[in-house]
Amino acid sequence: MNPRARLSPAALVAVTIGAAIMLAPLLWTILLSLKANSELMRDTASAFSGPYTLENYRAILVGSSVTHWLLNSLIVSLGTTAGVLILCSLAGYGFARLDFPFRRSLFVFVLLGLAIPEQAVILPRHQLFAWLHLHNSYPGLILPGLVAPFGVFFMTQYFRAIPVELDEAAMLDGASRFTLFWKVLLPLTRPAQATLGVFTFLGSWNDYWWPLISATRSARFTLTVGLASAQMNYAQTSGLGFLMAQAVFASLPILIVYIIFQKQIVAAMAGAAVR
Amino acid sequence: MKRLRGLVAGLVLAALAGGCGTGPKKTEITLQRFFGECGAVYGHSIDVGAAEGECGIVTTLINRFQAENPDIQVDVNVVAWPGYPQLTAQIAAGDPPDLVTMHQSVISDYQGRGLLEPMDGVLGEAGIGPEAITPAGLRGVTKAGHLYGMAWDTIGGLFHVNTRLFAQAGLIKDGKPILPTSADELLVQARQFKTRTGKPYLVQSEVSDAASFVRNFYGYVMAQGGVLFADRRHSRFATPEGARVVQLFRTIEQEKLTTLNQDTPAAIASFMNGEGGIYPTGTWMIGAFDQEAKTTGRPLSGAYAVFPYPHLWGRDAAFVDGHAWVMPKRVRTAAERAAVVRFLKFMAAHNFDWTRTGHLPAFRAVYASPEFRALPHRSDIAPLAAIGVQLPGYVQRQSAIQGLLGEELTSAVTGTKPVERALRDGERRVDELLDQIP
Amino acid sequence: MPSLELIDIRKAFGATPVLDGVSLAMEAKEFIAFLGPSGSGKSTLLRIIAGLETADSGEVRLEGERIDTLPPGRRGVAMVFQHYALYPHMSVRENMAFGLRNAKVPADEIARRVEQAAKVLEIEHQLDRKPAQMSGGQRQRVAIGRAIVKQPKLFLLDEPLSNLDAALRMRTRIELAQLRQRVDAAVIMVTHDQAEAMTLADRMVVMNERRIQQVGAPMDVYRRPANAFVARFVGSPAMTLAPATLVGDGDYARVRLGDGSEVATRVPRAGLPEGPLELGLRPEHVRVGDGDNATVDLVERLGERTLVYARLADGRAITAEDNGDSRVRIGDKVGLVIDGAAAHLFGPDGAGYHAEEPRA
Amino acid sequence: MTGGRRDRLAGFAFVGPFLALYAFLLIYPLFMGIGLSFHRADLFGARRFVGFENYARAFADPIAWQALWNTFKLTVLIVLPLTAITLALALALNRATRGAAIFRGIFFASSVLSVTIVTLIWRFILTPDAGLVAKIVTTLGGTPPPFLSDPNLTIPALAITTIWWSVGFPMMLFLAGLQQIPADMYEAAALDNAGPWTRLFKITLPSLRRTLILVIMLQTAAQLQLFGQAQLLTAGGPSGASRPVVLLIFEVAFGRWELGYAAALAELLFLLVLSVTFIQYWAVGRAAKEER
Repeated sequence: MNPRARLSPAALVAVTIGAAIMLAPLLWTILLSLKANSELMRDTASAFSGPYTLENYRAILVGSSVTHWLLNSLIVSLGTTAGVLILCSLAGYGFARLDFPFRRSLFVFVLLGLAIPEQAVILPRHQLFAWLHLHNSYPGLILPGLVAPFGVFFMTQYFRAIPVELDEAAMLDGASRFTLFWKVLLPLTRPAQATLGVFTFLGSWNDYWWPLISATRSARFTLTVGLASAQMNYAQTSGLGFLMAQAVFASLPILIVYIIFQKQIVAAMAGAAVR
Repeated sequence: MKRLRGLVAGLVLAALAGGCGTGPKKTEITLQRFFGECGAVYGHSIDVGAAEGECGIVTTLINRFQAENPDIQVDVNVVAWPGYPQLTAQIAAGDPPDLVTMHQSVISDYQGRGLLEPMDGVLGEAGIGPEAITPAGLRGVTKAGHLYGMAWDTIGGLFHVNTRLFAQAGLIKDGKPILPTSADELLVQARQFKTRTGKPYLVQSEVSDAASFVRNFYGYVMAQGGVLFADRRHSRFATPEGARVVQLFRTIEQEKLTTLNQDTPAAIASFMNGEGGIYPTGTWMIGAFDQEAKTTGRPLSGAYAVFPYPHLWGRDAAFVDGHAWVMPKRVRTAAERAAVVRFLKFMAAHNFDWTRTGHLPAFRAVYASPEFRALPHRSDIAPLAAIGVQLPGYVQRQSAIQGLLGEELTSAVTGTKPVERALRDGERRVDELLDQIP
Repeated sequence: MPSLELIDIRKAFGATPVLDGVSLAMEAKEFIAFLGPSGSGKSTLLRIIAGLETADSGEVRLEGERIDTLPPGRRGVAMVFQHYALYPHMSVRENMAFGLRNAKVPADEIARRVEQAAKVLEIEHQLDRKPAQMSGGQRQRVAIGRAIVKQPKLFLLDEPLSNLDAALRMRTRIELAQLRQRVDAAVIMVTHDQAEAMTLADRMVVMNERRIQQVGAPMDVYRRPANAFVARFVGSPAMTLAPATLVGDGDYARVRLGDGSEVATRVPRAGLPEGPLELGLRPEHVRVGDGDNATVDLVERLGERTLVYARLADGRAITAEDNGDSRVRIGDKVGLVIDGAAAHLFGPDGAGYHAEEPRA
Repeated sequence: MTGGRRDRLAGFAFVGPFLALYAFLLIYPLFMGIGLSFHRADLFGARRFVGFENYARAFADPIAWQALWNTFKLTVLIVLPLTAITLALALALNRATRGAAIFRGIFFASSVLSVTIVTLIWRFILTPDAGLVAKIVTTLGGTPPPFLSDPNLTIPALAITTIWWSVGFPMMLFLAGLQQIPADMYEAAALDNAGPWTRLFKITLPSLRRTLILVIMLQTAAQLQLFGQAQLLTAGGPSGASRPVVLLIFEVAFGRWELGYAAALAELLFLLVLSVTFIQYWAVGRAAKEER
């Protein structure tokens, strides 16, 4: 396993086949999205050859809710990510650096949360949010995502790994608690913020269960819920090509972001792995 | 990080602005419907007459209502069929829509739990009296002596027939397809059909579509005089009548006299492409198939006919249901209520447009109108209204029951379970569910 | 006016005491080294002065003002950390300016001070670099610069040389010596390296076991260690201590060692305590000569002199010095000649007794 | 650390916001859920205490057992191949070449898609009348397998879809694990004349043991909670043959309105996931101890 060596021919073939399996579904989806619905209705094999059309994409811009869902997803995912980064950084700093009563027990209390799956709380939470009139609202979609015990654990570990000498230097430099946190330590946690941010964003972007039962009005649908409804409605909708165009359109932003920031995202993922 | 914060703030502002953008004096009502999402085609159209299919017609109808009532802001919430889990979640969240499309068979679920508004009042204000509604429609929406919905149509299973293939199979007499008169005959004709055309007799959607098996089962058990629900807590599926029906479909499946493994879109495409003789599905496909038959150069061109389910046992009977507009219980202002009244009035007045989907009208006046009679195939399916049977009104959770029973019927038909056991399992599961109803 | 005053500082971490009533007064602009092994409490003491730890009792005063109640940033002290503790995400300039900004020093004044410090430390061309792009020595200078710009009344240096390689350490030692001439402040340096302390400090504070063992100018401490611990800790190689018994009489003590040999010291007999004594001999006071009273274990050739680690007949280790061109080899029998006039004696409690100073 | 009293207040100010949300949105609902599971409850507020009835029902319910068995099959069919594939990918792509980087990008790309899009894509790969597989098989003269309706094929179909979706992250974990193996171990092995296979089995795999356990356990916990794929791709069908526990919980709660029973099923699943989590801690801890 010399990392500098080239792949053996057999391995190269295997990896190439694997890559083809990864890409083929995406290409197929794109092909379908470029075909007229009536042609696909008769035989989807028509997607293998022209004529291709952008009609389905035009239709999205004219009369589809996908753009609206996309905006909702962005608001929810960015809101969740920002919230998680803020809350977990604050809490991580607090647990790592400050001394207050019950600190250890509270930290263990938070760690217990790592073992609680969403399933155990989603039904009662649905009732809870009903009492609070939070369903079909952005806070209703964002708040559950903010409870990220893993994020607190992760940030706490990261803050702990920063030498205390830096805090002391800053204190001697006359920095207040907040200056110390904001100007000295927080900038040093940027790699951790990136990792946690990528995870949170993807998690929120791809969340399905909660928005399915909380965002029940199409004005508040996220992409996942909206496309699920479009998918289940497929028999009664404007056709396969249009459906696939919606899928492509909805995936484009995140795929583009992924392609542009691939290095950073991969590094961020690896950052979580090393822990 | 800074850029991210800016972006978030911008988006939140944009969202707030979007939410507050509507004028201050508009009354806002939320409608929730299934029938599909076709904004891409009909997003801005108000030309109801030009629209085709359930989705197109309902979309243009609502667009038109919106255009004619600029003081009302109609928020349309399109849910995936049938949308009940979502409605349930909304009601549980205390945030149900103002008006919802609901199958008449499902009304008692929600009505029985006190989740629906009785609509005698609003319907009265809309000028819709019980006398205006068909008997089937009235039966569907009347619960405990009150109207709990505005009936909108009557729907039922039909045999959609490809006459060209029937001719090829030698199953045409006097220009009309020969339909079986007993279960045995059905099998004989189906085998003949398969031998002559090389294609399956039936096109069926069997995947993710428990409803169609359940419709067939209910209809033919009731035709034999069988009782499906002894009382509100007990189902009766494992009966000789039930077994007979399921066995027939099992045999069809076993002998591959039907298309296999198709979901609804696949089955529709299959029938349109002339890959099978009969597609037993609902009234809602008449419009689309008729359109296809009128287009030249298609497998179905000039080769489409439609009939009620044939008489196989006992008496003529078909399981029918209907759609209705219902009002979930919630606080409404007088203005909202008035908007609802206007919407119902509009929908009632346009009931004819809706029947172009293939559904039978819910209003007597439409039945009698010459324009309805002029619609294609309507005389062929007219008997449906007469022979239609529904489940007793005391049966609650019909949507859930349909899911449970559908699973068992699918198992029996596809052969993963013996017929007897599937029916017994269905009975047990449904009874368990019924037992949980408070 | 005295610079720093420590008054009966006590500190315990939980049940473990780390400082047992430490008091000290510094002269103005004095350079003091806290010297001691790890765990002696010297670092804790430094951190209490800086405000990074809170003493359980006692007072810290700086130029007359009580500072132990103030937050670290307001005490008028600056600290150079052992691992420099530079802010990795800030440039050198920002690192140096950070404390001044927090103190709301005007921007042009900050710029002036930073430039000046950078010039003094010869890092003016690296002001826009990040610490990660610099060598260890350069980082050390930045750390010093960060302290200088604050113009503190007292510099605290925590093991400032321990992270540098040998060559750099020598150079930095010189620079620190020069620096202290330039700055108008007192300096405390914590170190475990007695050579550093002796080179740089005006006075050394030798600490062990939670207490100050001795305070004094380096050579005073070297010549007249207050107790056996100081004797052993200060000076390299360490002073040899051997059990000894008092024999005979006279004005000056005469002792017998384990191997039977006797040493006549210049320590006045009067005032010596009862009980077992130890004889303390610095290597330079034990010369290698003819004879066979010791066996050589190890020979360390330093060039200008040679250190001979030998063993007396009773097995007692003793360190002696020989000329640079010594021919002694491991295993040789040698005769050690002890200069009794320079010998020290230590009582049963460790207290030191020294040869009478020749009166001037 | 310093500051005593000020730190106390600051401490709560920093951890307080998270703790408040955490207690209110996770811990409180957790106990609420446990409470619900002992009631016959519907979604609209009806509550009647019934003790362990819901649990007794669950243990007697063949549908619940079927769902559990499906979940188990799905978990095994996903976790094992996924682990093997991603480990192989990591071994193959742990290189500093540009090609390897591109491949890594490709294999990770599917991970950023949402479950809805993944199922949408795969529906039209697998569906026997319109799917890509069907088109290819038909062209070759075969009959396309009914992936979405044959009770023997639906679970494999869900597994394939999930594996396609999930290869990215475990691959990254393995790659990160490989990066941490010191190069001198390989150099030493090369001096000892160890061949590539010996190096793989004696150095690489043992060094990756913690990552391996981590991947298996994380994936197991995730797949025990599989929901979206089953709901969207097969609707749990045919006849529940591919219905995992979470889908059953969803159907029981929102289709059948039996909130109490759904809560009981959720608690049982919680116990299952919890035990997997603890096995993971135990196994990782043991592996760590042995490494030392």
